[in-house]
Amino acid sequence: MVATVSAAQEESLAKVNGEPVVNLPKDLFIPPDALEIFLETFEGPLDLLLYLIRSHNLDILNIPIAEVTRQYMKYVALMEKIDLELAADYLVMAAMLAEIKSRMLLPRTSHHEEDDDLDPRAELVRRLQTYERYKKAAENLDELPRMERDTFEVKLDPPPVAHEKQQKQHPPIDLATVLSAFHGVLQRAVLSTHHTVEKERLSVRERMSLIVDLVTPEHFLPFTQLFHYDEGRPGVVVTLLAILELHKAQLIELVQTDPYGTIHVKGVA
Amino acid sequence: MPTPSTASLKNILEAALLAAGQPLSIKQLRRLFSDEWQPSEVEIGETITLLQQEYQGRGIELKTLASGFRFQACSETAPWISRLWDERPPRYSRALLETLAIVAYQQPITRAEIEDVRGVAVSSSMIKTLMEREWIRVTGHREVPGKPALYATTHDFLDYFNLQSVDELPPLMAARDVDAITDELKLNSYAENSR
Amino acid sequence: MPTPSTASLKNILEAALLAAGQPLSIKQLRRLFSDEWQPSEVEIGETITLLQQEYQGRGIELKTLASGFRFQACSETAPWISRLWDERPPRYSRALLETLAIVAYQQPITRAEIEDVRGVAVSSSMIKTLMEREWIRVTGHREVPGKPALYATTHDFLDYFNLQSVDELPPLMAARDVDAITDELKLNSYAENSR
Repeated sequence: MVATVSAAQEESLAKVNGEPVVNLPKDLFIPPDALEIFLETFEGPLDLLLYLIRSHNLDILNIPIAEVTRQYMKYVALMEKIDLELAADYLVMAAMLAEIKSRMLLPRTSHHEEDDDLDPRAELVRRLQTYERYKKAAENLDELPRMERDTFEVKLDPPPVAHEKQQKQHPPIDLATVLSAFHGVLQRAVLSTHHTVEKERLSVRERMSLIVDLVTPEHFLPFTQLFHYDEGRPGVVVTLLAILELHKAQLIELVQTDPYGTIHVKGVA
Repeated sequence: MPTPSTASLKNILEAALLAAGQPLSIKQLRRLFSDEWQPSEVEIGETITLLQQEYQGRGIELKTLASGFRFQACSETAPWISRLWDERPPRYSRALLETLAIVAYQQPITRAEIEDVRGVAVSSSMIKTLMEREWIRVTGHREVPGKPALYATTHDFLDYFNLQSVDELPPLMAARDVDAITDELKLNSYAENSR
Repeated sequence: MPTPSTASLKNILEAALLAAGQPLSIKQLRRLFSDEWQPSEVEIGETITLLQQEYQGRGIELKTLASGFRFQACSETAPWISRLWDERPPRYSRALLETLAIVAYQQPITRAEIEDVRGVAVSSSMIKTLMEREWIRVTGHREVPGKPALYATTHDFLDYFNLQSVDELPPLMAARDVDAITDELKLNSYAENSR
């Protein structure tokens, strides 16, 4: 009937109501620093409970609620330290465990009353089993041969015959569409951060890409050649800022071989 | 349009499937032909079967997928082919795979129902990622207050995971019947209780 | 890396040449192999000749070009293959447009940084589509671990949108008042559409 008799049950010390009393391992507790590493890998309270049950070889159909709850709360306490946001889902489960525990402590009124006869753990067992099925299904899904990892699409050039339509057609779009798409991003971004780009930086970025195009890792370019004096003071400043930004980003190198000599600019390989 | 003799049906289908860069259905392939020479769907299907046989044991294979037929590199060659690109293949988080698996097996399903199975909130950005990837789509709305969207998987999802239909997904782990569980629990009684 | 027996040299080369999407030289092909199994350039060359023979009279051929070897559809099949691209071009997703806009305003920018702004993953295929469209290109690499590619917009991008330089993009702060800009752009968009 109970298909998987756990090792712990085989070593039972005594029998109560015909069922072995499980001698719970005393080493359930894991040092907190070791915990932190894999706490982040739990996908939620069900995942954590499953771990507690499976790693200690407990029978999912006869969960020692008191002990599991105690263990679970230790993890939750630790989780609260690490990730407060996650704790909400975990606390709901903690409440559920506490409720089951309390209901199990109550004496049973009747042995044969249909409704009341339900083990308070039944709902938890059902959820754990359902979750476990999909957890396994996700693992199976991950193992299926998939594009970009196990197999790759072939890309063939169209035949070389001159044919107008041979050129792959691209959907037309207009700038307004791009802009409205970006507006959506902005609205989302504004909610979370303040680092919207100001107009002035645009020209610096523009200049940065121009300079990156001009310089190559192969040959040096005199620093002064990057400046266009007809652009006046703002142009020179923008160019200088662009050069400094590129240098900071380590996209270009600035070299000066002699003191007061010409500064040369070079791309980074 | 030239006459069929200049190129055999097999060669045209071979070149088309290799050049398309996406799965092509028999209907799509048929549209490549004009009225002058319009092979039947049966002819096209038979020729594809022939091509599939001819490519057996080679470096590429012609797979039958949800949205049609696609040539792809054989998985045996993947360790070498993947070196063509600097980028490593994308990896998907457990959260994403679990959500995707629940949608795949339980479709159509609402976000709240997915959350119920997983026991944690499903983030909007995850749903968005799956929608953008065109692996899931909204197929309708559950007739309950708030009319939540119902999600289902797409052909793109099946194509990506090399499946013809959701029936080909690995079977779910057998869950013990809920009634059976309840019975067992009854028999186990409150052993816990009496400790 | 698996041993050679799991996939033959011929199959690996065949799959690599078909998956690469660009001509590959013998040197490039040789780099796909590790030290454990490193076929010589002669071996690779001989195997390519063998492949070229095997593909004679089929729908595709393995051409020898200046920069290497490339599979392409035979010219006989061209009248049919070209119809693949006749069909209505697909529409770009909102995700793709958002990515394009972020590159335009924040260039040069890495994929991770785009993901940061968008709050969701940016798929490889999206970047690929934008690169293929020649609207974005790699201008360098960020000097951080992994050396991620830096993307920027191209001249083609500016040409397509009738812009002289990125400076002409509508200013971002004003982008909040998107309706006004949209109206302004609509006036120009008819010229665009009739191109």
